[in-house]
Amino acid sequence: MIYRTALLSILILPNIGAVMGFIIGRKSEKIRDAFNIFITGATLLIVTLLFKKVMIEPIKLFIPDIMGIGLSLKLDAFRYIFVWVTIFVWFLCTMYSTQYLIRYKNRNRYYSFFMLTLGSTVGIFLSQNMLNLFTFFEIMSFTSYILIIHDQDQYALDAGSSYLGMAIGAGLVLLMGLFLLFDYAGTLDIEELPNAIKYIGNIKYLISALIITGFGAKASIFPLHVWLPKAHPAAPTPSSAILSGILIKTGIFGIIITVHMVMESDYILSASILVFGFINMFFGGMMALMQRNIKRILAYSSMSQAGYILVGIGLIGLLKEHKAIAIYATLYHIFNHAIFKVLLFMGAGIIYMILHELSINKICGFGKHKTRLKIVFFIGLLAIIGMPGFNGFVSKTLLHEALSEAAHMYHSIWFVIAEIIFTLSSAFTVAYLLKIFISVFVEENEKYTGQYKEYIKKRALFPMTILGIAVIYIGLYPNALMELIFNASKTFGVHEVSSLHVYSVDSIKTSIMTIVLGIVIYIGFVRKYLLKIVDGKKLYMNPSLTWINIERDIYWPVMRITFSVSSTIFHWIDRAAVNSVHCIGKGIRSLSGMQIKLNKKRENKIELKNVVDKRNMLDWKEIVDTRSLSNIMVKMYGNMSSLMYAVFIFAAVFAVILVVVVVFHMPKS
Amino acid sequence: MEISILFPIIFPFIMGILGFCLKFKREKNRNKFLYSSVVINLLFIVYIIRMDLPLKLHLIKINTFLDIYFRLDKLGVLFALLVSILWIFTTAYSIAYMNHEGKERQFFAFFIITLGITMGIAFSGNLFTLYIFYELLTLATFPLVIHTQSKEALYSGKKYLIYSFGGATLVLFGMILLFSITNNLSFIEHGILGATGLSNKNLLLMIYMVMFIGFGVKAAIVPFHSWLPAAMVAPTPVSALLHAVAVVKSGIFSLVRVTYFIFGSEVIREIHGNVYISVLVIITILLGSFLALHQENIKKRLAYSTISQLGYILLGIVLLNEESLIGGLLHLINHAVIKITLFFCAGSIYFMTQKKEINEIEAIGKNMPITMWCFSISAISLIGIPPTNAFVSKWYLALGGLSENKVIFPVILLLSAFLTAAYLMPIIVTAFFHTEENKDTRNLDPPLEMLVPIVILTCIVVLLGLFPNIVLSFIKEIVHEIV
Amino acid sequence: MERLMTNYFETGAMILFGIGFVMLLLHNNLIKKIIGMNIMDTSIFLFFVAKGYIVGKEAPIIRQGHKIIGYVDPIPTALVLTGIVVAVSITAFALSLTIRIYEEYGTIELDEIMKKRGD
Amino acid sequence: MNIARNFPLIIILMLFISAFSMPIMKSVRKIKAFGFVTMSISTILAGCNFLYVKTNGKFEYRVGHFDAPWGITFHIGYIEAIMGVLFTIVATLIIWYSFFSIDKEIKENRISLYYLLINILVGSLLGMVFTDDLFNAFVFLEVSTLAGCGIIVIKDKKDNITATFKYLVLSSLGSGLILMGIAFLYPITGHLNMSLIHESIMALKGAHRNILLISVSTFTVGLGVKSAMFPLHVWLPDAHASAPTSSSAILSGLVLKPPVILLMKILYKVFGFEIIGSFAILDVILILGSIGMIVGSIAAILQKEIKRMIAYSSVAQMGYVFFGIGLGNELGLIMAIFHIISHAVTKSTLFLVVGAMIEKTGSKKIKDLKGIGKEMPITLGVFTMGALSMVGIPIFPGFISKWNLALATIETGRYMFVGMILLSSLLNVGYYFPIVINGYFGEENLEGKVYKSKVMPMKRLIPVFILVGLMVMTGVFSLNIIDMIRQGLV
Repeated sequence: MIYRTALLSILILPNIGAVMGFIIGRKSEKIRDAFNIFITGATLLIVTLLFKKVMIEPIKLFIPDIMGIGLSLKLDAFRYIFVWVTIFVWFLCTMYSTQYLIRYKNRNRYYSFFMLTLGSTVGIFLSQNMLNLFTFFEIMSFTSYILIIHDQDQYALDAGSSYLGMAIGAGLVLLMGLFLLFDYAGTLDIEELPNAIKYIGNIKYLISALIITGFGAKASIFPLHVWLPKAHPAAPTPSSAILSGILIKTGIFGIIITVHMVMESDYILSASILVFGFINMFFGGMMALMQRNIKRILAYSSMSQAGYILVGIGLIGLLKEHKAIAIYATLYHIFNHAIFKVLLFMGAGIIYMILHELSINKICGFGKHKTRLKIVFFIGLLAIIGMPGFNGFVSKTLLHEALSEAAHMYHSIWFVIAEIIFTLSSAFTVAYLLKIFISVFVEENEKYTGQYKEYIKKRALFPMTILGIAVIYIGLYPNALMELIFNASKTFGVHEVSSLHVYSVDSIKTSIMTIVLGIVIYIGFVRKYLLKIVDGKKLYMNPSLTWINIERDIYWPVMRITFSVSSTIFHWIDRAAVNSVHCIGKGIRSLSGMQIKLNKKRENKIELKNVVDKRNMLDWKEIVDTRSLSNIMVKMYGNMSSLMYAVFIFAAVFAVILVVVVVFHMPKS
Repeated sequence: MEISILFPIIFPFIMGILGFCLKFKREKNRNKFLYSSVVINLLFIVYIIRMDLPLKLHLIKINTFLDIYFRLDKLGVLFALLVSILWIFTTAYSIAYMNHEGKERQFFAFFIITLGITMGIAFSGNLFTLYIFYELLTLATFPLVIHTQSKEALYSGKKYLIYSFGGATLVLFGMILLFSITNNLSFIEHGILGATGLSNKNLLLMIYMVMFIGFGVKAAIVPFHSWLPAAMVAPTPVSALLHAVAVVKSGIFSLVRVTYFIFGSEVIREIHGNVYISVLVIITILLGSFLALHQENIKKRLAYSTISQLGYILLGIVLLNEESLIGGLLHLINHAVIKITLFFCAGSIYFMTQKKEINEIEAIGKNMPITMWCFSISAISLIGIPPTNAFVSKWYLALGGLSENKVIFPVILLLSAFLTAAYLMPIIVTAFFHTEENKDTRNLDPPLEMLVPIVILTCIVVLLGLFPNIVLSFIKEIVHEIV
Repeated sequence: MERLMTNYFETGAMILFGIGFVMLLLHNNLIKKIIGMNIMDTSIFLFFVAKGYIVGKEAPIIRQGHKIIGYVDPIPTALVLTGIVVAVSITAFALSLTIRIYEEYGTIELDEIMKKRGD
Repeated sequence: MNIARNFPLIIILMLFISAFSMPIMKSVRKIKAFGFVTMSISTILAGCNFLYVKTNGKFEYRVGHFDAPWGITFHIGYIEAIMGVLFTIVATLIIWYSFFSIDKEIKENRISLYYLLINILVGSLLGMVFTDDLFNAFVFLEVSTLAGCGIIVIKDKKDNITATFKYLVLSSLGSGLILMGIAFLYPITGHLNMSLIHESIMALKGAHRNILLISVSTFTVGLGVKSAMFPLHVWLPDAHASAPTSSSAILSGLVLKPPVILLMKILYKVFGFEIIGSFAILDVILILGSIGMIVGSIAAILQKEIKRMIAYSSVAQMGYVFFGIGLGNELGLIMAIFHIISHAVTKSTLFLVVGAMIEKTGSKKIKDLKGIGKEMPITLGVFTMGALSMVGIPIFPGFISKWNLALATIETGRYMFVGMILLSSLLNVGYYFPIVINGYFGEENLEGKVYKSKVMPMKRLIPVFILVGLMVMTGVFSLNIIDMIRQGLV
């Protein structure tokens, strides 16, 4: 019972925090900040305390009647990873926000929605029912929208509408999938679903495609990623950190649930996820390489990292009985990515906080003498590029192993290509982070020497430090999380427990090689092709601006054309009834206004006599009597009703009736 | 006491006329009078519901056809309760709002009478009675529509009249043909046709189409919808009533009656009536949402939105299976609550700031936070985002569509939901996030009489979404009996 | 043709009716119209009376000592008498109206009256 | 109670005799009172007669105790009794109304003549309805025509005279045809009594078919002129629009009706359905009736003067009646008769109300009547009631007749004609409602109008209220009335 209450409380606490925080915030900002940190801290504490229990057995909670089918929550080890990392990151971000947001407006609103987003995100991870999951997913979309457009300038609003459009659209596609799923399965409970859909045939691919599309937009699967590079730079940094670190994971979570829990690791599905994973990985990395805005680089980086996770998800399905390694890799990377990406964003955030500028062309050389910042950022960098000794290395190595396993299993040329893409993408990661790091922290720029120090407060650096420690700790002790992850893999039906041996010579070698390749790319491509010197200044170019932009060149035109075509059609239909009446009216009017020429020769003798001039006479002859049909009709009607014609009518009617009666008379049958 | 079924119908008539004739010394007294009228009417309904169902009363029975016959069944109760509860809110709202528009005496007289007429529609026991009240509804709401009496209002009012009477004429036509076949027009679950009517399928199809379109005029079915956006010139409480409660929902209610109580779903399936209608309905849904995008006037946008939402309900009716009808009836309620809230909010904005266009309301969320919050919640609900109420109804509608094995219906629903988002979200975004510098920060939330209904209705929106089972189980009972 | 020739009363009535009708139709003068109307009425009377007449029979008038074996149907005659009364009264009324029209319009030509009304 | 059998004749005689005693009286008030009293007595007598019929069933009344072939008989069944009550009641109320309005419309020295004519008119109309003798009916028809012309021309304006002249010429043409029809029928049957003619015709067994055909056509056209069957209605708008208010009411409400009843009698009683059914004449009547419904309504929409509009509406409503006759089934015929009743009540109300409006505003134009609802709210309210009935809103009699006509149409399987009925009632909305709407609503319409500034005194409105009450009663008790008509038909 107490565990259930605890479970409910981690769902409800943030929501209470949102409301209370808003009320408190109207009185005092300081108390509110403290309160928010307290709430997130308390939630974190509860979750952490639940660890023991979760390791033994999942906690389940069912509240009937909510939304008709009831609220069904479950916390097992698999979900625990998501939940814990979410709350952990949130806790740190809340702390970070108190510093970051100091000079922003609408702080109160921000915190409320920040907490609401936490509540709904936790809800997503806890939901045991697809419908509940969807509900929280949608709530999260809306609340996070407010975080994204916090700046309320034109750029933020544009990014926001992009995000919202994608979110709602994807949500609806997802909903379509759920409709079909429910229609075929008759239930939406995640545990019951696998049995329920066993025999539904190929429709399950349609269903999964729809659901994955829905979740994929959040997980920024190519080509649904368009909102990502816009939203991240627009949002305040803690929000971007959350977006990148956690919200992407909600999509990932949904995909895992769909592919592995509901569809039981279907081969085709897994393979397609794998393909998308590689596309994401490569495309994200490449785009990140081109960008100049730090946050956008990091956003594309998130996309690329999401690709890694997707690859892991795909591999789980492909590896079948050997899937344990892939599961470890996936879960580990989810965890790690959340941590180091948040770390990197926070670093970028501090720069922005001070300079209100994110383009590396402008902030070049800013961090040269900011040692603490530099170190923390560097830790993040090392983690993401997979430097041995940092957590990124652990998961990447596991992933790579899983990939080799799959290659070993299938012996396909495709896996060679996959291997190349994998290495190349990792090298890209190295290259684009180097691009940031070198230009911001290594290069010299006298503009920034020795100032702005006072801005960096402990409250902002503290979360980063914690994250940095976490990065290194996991990197050094890869087995630290293993208990949790082993437990989690039970959810996937893996029961053998094996410890990890990440640090082998091979793996380190691969890693180093990748890093070297990355450096080569950096030097050979980034510095050579992207860096131009204009007016004695080094400026990075972004060639991708001229490339085909999926959103600008495909989505918008298609939407616009569809929209205008259908609008035209519907406008026409809209006016159809009214217009047809008008049209008939007009027709009648124009018909009645029709000018009929009557070339009457008026034999007016008196006038003739008076006419002396011949020319005049000619003129007079040409007089054409025109009148409109309506006049004629009116006149005719007037004549008709005159006595003369009335008698005519009478005669005519009588004659007609006589004829009709006599002619059409039927002999009695 | 079968006569008691007449109370909620006749009482408002009396009160309406009384209210018109009495000269209240103070406005307060009049308000008390109005409040007590609507509340007592609700009590009447509760009272008759607590008696044994079903209640039957032949008021005037001249022959099988000319028979003023009232009957209480669950469907009628549902509609009556919905209407009379919402009427209380509307009364409170319009008491404050109409200060601003003037000519309250006339307004409230017709306002209260309309309640009685709508009750009559709810409790009608046969098509003829329904038809009478349907015509009366047009007549009683007409003065409300043209309340401002401007040229535009008159034009719209005329449009409203023409469309309504045209529709009623079609209904009459269908009724005559139907009566010639069945010799009976009473509402009976599963329809009155039984096996008798099936010999003449084409004729039956024609009758059904004619009646559907006839009643559909009030339910704003395309292409007979254009009175609805035009009727926007009316004062906001009236628009809210027209759109959310009385008029359009009466059309829908009548359609449920015709479809399930006159024809019966089996017969309609047999004559393929639903196939033809559903095409119209799909166009209705899409057209409403697309054209809403083009409207700059908030109320007009909401009006087009109503068209598409009514399309949902109609879809629920014509799909002819249990789930869809559950969805349809649930959406009847949900849309009523949501739309009335939206209209009230739009009305409050107009009331306080005289702003009607979307681009005028920039940053109004600062000045009217509560109003705009309620607006946002209702708007999100209308899109069909869980956990608000419209999601539940759309869920059932989609399932109903799927169980007909037609994927097109849920797709249409979702497309329309997306468009709904596209036309409602900009309002919210404009109101909250478009900042205008140097804005005054006065609190412009409307007076309590207007604010309280809005807030309560918003709570209902959310609560119905979170705990739909109370209503849902009742609707399921209804549906179970008639499908 | 033969039927026309044998039923010469009826034929005559029809011809008269035609004459009257054409007068009514084609003449602008109100008085002439009324005359046409009278001719028409007369033709109908003729027709009616002819229908009642049986060749070779006497009028049904009972005189002292005169025994009537066959007599003409008296009813049409009686009806026509009534009809004549009606026709006369209508004619009288029409004529008085014509006088009033003349007073008002100064003419009894129909087309001129029409013109005057039209203006 | 047997004395009640004499009432029909007594009514007619009383009305005729009292009429001619009017010119003797000097005082206008006395004349009015006298006219009213005689008409009310007739009403009471007609009522008694109706009750008598209701208890004892229909009866034949031999005028002067001569038996059928020689003497004239009155046939008093349900229909005749109802019509008797209807005509006398409506006439009484119109006379009541005319007390206050007639002084303003005609010269004082004509007033005695006016009431004389009305009494004669009503008497002759009743005679036409009661009588079972074809020639007698013809005579009454002529009397009513003359009297009708009289109450139009009594206003003595240019318009009246020309309108009357047109009416007179056309109806005398019609009378000529009717007389001709009688002339055709008499030689082959040898009777003038309707029932006896019918027997003889049946005895003919198909001989003389052409003569029957021609006589049917002459009757139809002749009576069609008198009751404004489309397209023989051309005299009607002028005549009804130009007449004094009370005359218009009587002309439109009453004078149009007996010829139709006579036509029904001729078609169904004299010829009988077996013969008529094989003729195309019913289809002709049906088509003309339905065209009349539509064209009358359209023409009404196009009118600029309100009285002309209502006059055209009469054309349309008579179209319904002919439509009912033309359907050729029992229900159609019943509804034709019912519509006669409802139209009589409704249209006379409308004319009286409109007359009041014209009197107060001083203009006949529709566009000048905007905002009248503020100035004369009650009057326009009554107008609205009448309009609703015309349009066919349930409860009002107009709805009942349209509904049943439609049912009757379906009975014959002509679905298209149901559409005609509905279209025509929709068109009715098109010309009645703008007046109501512009009268009650519209900012610019109501501008400068003073509330209740032109309101009629209540005593003048009482007859109108009674008429409206009658109208509603007709609607509410429609079933009883229909039942009685059905009994009357058998």
